Amino acid sequence: MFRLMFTAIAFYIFAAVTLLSGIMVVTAKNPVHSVLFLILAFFNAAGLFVLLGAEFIAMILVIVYVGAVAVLFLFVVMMLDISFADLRKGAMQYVPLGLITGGILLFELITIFSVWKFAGSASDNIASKTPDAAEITNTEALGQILYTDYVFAFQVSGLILLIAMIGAIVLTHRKRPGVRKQNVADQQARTRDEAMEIQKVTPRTGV
Amino acid sequence: MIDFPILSLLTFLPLVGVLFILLVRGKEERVALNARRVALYTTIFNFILSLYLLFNFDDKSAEFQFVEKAEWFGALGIQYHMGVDGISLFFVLLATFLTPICILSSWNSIKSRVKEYMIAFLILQTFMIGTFCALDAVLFYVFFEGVLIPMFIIIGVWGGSRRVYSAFKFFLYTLFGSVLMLIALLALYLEAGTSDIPTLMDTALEYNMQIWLFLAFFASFAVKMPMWPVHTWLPDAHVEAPTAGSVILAGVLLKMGGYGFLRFSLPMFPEATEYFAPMIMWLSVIAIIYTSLVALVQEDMKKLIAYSSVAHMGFVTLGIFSVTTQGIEGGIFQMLSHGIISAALFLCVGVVYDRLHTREISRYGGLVKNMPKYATVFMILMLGSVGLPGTSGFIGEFLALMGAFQVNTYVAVFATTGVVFGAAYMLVLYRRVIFGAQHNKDAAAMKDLNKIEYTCLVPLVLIVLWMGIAPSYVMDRVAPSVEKLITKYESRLKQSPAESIDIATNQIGTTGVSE
Amino acid sequence: MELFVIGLPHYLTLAAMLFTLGIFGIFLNRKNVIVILMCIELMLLAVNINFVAFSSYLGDMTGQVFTVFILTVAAAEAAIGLAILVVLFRTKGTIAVEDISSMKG
Amino acid sequence: MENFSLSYLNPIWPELFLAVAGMVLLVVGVLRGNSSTRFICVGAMAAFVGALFLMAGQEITNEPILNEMFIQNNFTFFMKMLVVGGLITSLALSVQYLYQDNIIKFEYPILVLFSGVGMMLMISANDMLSLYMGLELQSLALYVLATIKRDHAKSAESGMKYFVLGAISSGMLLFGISLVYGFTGSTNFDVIGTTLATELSLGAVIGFVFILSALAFKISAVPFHMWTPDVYEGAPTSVTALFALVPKVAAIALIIRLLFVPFAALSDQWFQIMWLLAFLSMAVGAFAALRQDNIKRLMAYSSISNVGFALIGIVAGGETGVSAVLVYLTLYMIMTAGVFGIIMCMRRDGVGLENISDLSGLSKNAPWLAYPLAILMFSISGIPPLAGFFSKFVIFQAAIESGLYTLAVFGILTSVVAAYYYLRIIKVMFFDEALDKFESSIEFSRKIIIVLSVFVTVAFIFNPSPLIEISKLAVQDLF
Repeated sequence: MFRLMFTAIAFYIFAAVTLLSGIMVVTAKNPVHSVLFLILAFFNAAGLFVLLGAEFIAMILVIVYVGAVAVLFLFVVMMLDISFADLRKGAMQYVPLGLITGGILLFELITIFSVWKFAGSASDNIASKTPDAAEITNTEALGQILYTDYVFAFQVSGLILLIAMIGAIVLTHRKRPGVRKQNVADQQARTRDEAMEIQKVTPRTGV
Repeated sequence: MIDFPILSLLTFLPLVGVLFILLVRGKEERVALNARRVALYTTIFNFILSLYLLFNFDDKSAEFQFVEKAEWFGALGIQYHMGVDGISLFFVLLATFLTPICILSSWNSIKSRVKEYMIAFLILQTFMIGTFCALDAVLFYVFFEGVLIPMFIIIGVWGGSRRVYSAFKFFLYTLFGSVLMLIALLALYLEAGTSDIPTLMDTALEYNMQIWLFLAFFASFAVKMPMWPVHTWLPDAHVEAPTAGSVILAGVLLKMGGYGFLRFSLPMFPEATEYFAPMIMWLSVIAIIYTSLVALVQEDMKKLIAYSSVAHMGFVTLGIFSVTTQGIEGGIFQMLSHGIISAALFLCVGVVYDRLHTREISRYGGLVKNMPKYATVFMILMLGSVGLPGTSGFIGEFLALMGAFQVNTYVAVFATTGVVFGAAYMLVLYRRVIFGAQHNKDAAAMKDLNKIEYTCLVPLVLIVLWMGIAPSYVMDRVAPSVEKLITKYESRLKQSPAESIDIATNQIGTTGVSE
Repeated sequence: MELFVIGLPHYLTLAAMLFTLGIFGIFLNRKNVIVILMCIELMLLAVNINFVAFSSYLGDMTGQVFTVFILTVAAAEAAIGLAILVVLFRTKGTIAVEDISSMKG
Repeated sequence: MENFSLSYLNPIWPELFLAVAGMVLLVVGVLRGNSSTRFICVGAMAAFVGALFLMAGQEITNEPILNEMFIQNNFTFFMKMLVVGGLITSLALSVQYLYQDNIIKFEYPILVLFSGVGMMLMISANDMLSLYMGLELQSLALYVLATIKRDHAKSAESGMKYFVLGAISSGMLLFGISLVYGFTGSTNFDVIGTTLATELSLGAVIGFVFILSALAFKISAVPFHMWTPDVYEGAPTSVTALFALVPKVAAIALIIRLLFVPFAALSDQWFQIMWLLAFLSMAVGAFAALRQDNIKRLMAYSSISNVGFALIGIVAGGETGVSAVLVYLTLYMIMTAGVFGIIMCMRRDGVGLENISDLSGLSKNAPWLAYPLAILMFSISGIPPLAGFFSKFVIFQAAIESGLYTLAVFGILTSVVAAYYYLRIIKVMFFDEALDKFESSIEFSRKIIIVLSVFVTVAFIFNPSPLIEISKLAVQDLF
C-alpha cells in the first residue's frame, strides 16, 4: 500500500514538474531559460523512466540529453548574438490558432486513452520479453538484445551519427587563414641546413 | 488484297521527311530552301501513294480495308490497328491532298524558321492521317490529341499579333474536351475489355453508361467541330494562324470532330444518340443561323470565313444526327466539300494578305480590275460556299437538309434559312472585295495570282466543280459504309428498347470504393 | 484509492500533453527557430515516454530499444539542426523564421 | 549464431557495399581535400552503378532477415533500382554545376551516397524501427545537402525550413509508431498486419493517421506541402534536382508498403485519407503553379500535382493501381531528370538563372535546349504521343477500374489547368523575343542525361509494354 502510494506521489511530482517545465520551455522569454527548463524536463522524465523500470534509458536521457544535447543548445544560444526581444514580437497572434489546434489534438488523444485497450493478441506479439528484474539488470537486458537482435538498427545508427558528423563539419567548419598551427612532421623534418644560415660578418657593416 | 502496310506507310512517311529536314545543314537560306523542297516532295509522294489507296479501294464493301494489326501495348491488350472504310477513306485523301498545297502556299510567305515550320507540318500530317486510319480507340486518341502539339507551335510561332492568346485558347479548349474523352475511353475500355474500334462497335452498353460516355465524347468532338457554343476558339485561331495553318485547320482538323461522331458516338452509343439527337440538331440550327449572322457583320476576312465554317459544320452535325442515310452521307460530303472550299478560301485570303498585309475587308475593293484570275477563282469558291448547284457545297447541304427533313421539319426549315444567310455574307464579302471602287491605291496595284498560288488554287477549284457535277464517285464509296452504320444503328435500337431515361439514379457519377 | 493506482493511461496522458505542448510551442514561437528545435525535443520526449510506458506494461524490451535509438538519432538531429541554425545566423544575422520568407509563395 | 554465414546477408549486400564505399570515399576525400570533388563524384556514381549490378545479380528471396527488419523482394528491387538510377542521374547532372556554382565540397557526393543508403533501407524496411532509421539517415543527409551552399542565405533558409518541418514530421511519425506499437505489441510489419486484421482498435487507427501524415510530408502531399516550393527554390539547383528525382520515390515506396502490408486491414480508413490527399494535391499543385515566375518553384508545384496523380493509383489500389504508380513514377522521374538538366544549363555571365522569363526566345538561341524542354513540357502535361500521356493513361485506367470517377474527372481537369503553365514555358521559349545566349559549355554527362530523357519520352510509345509488365511483376509481392 505504502509502496503504491509512494509510486503514485512520485509519478505526480515528476509528471507535474515535467509538464510545468515544458510549458516554461515554450513560453519563456529568454531562450537560455528555455534550455534550462528543457534540462529540468529531461531530469524529471528520467525519474519517470526509473519508475517504469527503465533505468538505462533514464541514465542515457540524463547523460546524452542533458549532458550533450541540452548543453549544445545552451552553447548555441549563448554563442549567437541574437536580440531575443525581436523574436517574440507578434508571437501572440498565433496563440489562438495554436491553442485551438493543440486543444483538439489533446482532447482526441486523451479520449483515446480513456478507452484504452490492448489488442487481444498484443501480448502474444512480444518480440523480446523483458527478463525478470531480479535476475538481470535493465542495462544488461538491453545490452543482450541491442547487439544481437537489433544489430542492424545499431549499425544504421552508426551511419546516422557519421552523417551528423559530416554534416556539422561541412556546414560550420571554416578554414581560418592566419591561424598558425603546430605541424609536428614539419618540425621533425627540419634539417640543420634549413634552420641555420651562416654568414660572414665583416666588422662595422652589419648583417 | 495487298500485303504492304500502305496505311502505316502513309502515316509515317512524313516522319521520314522530318528526319531528312533535320539532317539538312548549312547556310540559313539553303537550309530553308532544302527544307521546303523535302517537305514538298514528301507530301506530294504521300499524296500519290494515297491515290493508290483510292484506286484499290473496294467500293462494294462496307468492311474495313487495308487492315493492319500489330502488337503494341501488349500488357493492356491494346493493339496497333489501322484500316479505312468508306467513311474515313476520303478524309485520309483530304489530309494528303491539302498538306502539299499548304506547304506550297507558304513557300514564300514563311521566311523565318522555315525548317521548323516544315517539320511541324509534316508531323501534323502524320497525326492527321493516323487519326483517320486508327482502328483502336487508344491509338485514335494518341493521334487525335497529338495534333495539338504542332498546331500550337504553328499558330504561336508564325501567327499574327495575338497569336499567343489564340494558341493558348486553341490548345486549352481542345485539351479540355479531349481529356474528358480520355476518361470515357478508359471507361469504355474497361466495360468492353478492349479498345478495338470494330469490336467496340458491336458491344452493347448499358443505357446509363451510354449516356455518360456519349456526353464525354461529345465534349471532345463538339469542341473540335466546333459546335455552338464552344466554337469561340475557332475564329481566334483562324485569324491569328498563318494562312497554311488556317487551311489545315479548316480543311482537316475540324473534320476530326465529325469523323469522331461517326466512328464513336453513333455506332457505340445508339440509344444515347437517339436521346440526344434532337438537342444536337437544335444546337446545329442555332449554330447555322447565329454564326451566319455574326459572319455578316465581320470586318476581317478570315474571321468571316471562320464563322462561316462554324455554320457549315452546323449542317454537318445536322445531317449526322438526323441518322438517316441522306443525312449522314450529306454530312460526310459536306465535310469533304467544306474541307476543300474553306481551305481554298483561306488561301485566297492569304493571297491578298501577302500583298497588302491586312485582312480588313474595307481596305480592298475592285480587285476584279487588276486581278481577274483571282476574281474568277474566288467567285467559284464563293459560289461553292454558298451552295450553288453544280458545286460540291450544294450536294452536301442539300443532302443534310433532306436528312433533317425526314426527322424534324421545323429544324430543317430553320436550317434552310441559314442557307440564305450564308449566301448573304459570302456575296457581301465578294462584292466588297472584288467589285466596287478601287479606293485603296495599294490594293489597286496588286499583282494577279503568281504561279505558285495558281498551282495551289486551281486543283482545289477543279475538285469543287468535279464533286459538284459528279458526286457519285465519292458517294458510291461512302454509301456502303453509311448503309452498314445505319443498319447496325437501327438493329441495335430495336434490340434493346430504351429503358427508363432516369440519369439521376445511376451510379456512375458517384465515387466507388476500391475493393 | 483509484488515484494512487498509476496505470498506463497516466503515462500516455502525460505524453499526449507533452506532445501537444510541443506542437503548440511550435505555433507560438514561429519566429524563433531555436525554441522550435526545443519544442521538437519535447515532442520526442513525449514519444519516449510512450515507448517506455508501453514497453513496461507489455513486458517487452522492444519499446526500450526503440527509445535508445530515438535518443541517438535525436542527438544527431539536434547537431545538424543547430549546425544549420549557425549557418543561417552567419548568413543572415538573425534566426527569425519569418525572415525566412524572403522566398514568396 | 553459430550457424551464421555471410550468405545470410545476401539480400542486403548492395546496401552494405554502398555504405562501405561511402566510407572509403570519405577517407579518400579527407586525405585529398576538396580538389578531389570530381573524383569522389565519379567514385560515388561508380559505387551506385556497382550497387545496381549487385542488385541485378541478387536472388529475390522475399524472406525478412536481420530479426525480420529487412526484406528484399520484387517490389523493393524495382523501387531501389529506380532510386539508385535517380541518384546516379542527379550526380551526373550536378558535377559541372558544383564547379560552376562554387560548391566544391567532396562531402556532397558522399552525402548523396549515404542518403541513397538511407532510402534503400527505408524501402526495404520490414519493421518500424528500420523504417525510422532509414528515413532519418536519408533525411539528415538531405537536410545538410539543402544547406550546403552555406554562405548563401537562400540555401541556409531552405535548409532550415526543410529541417524544421522534417523534424516535426518525424516527431509525428514516432508518435504514431509508438501508438501502433502499444496497441499491437509489435513493431514488425507482418505482425502488425495480422494483429490489425483480427482486431481493429481506435488507438492503432490514430497512430496510423499520425504515421500517414508524417509520410505525406515526405512526399509533399497537400496539406503537408508548405516546405516544398521554398526548399526547391532555395536549395542549389543540383540539390533541387535530387529532391525532385529521388526522395519522393522512396517515400512513396514506403507508403505503398505500409498501406498494403501492415495497414492493409485499415484500408477503409486510409482510402478516405489518401483520396483527400490526392484531390488536394492535384488542385493546389495545378492552381498555385499558375502564378509562379521561378522555374524551380514551378517544378515544386508540378511535383506536388504529380504526387497527387500518383496517389490516385494508390487510392485505386490493387495490382493495377499500384503498378500504375510505379509506371507513373518511373516516367515522371525520367522526364524530370531532363527538365532539371536543362534548367541547370540556364546560366549567363557565371550566374545561374531561375526565372521563366530568362528562357525567353530560347528556341532561336539554343534550339538544342529549347526543343528538348518543349518536348518534356508537352510530355509532363500528358499530351500524346509522348511518354507522359502513358503515365497518366495507366493511372486513370486504374482509377476508372476502381470506380473512382470523381477523382479521375477532377484529376484530368486539373491536368488541363496544369497544361497551361507548362505551355507558358513553351510560349516563352518559342513565341517571345530572344535574349542573350546562355553559356554554352555543357558537360558530357549532362548532355547524355538530357538526350536519354528526351529519347525515352519520345520513343516510349513504340514499346510501352515492358515497363508495365515489369511493374505488374514488381507489385505481386505486395498482395
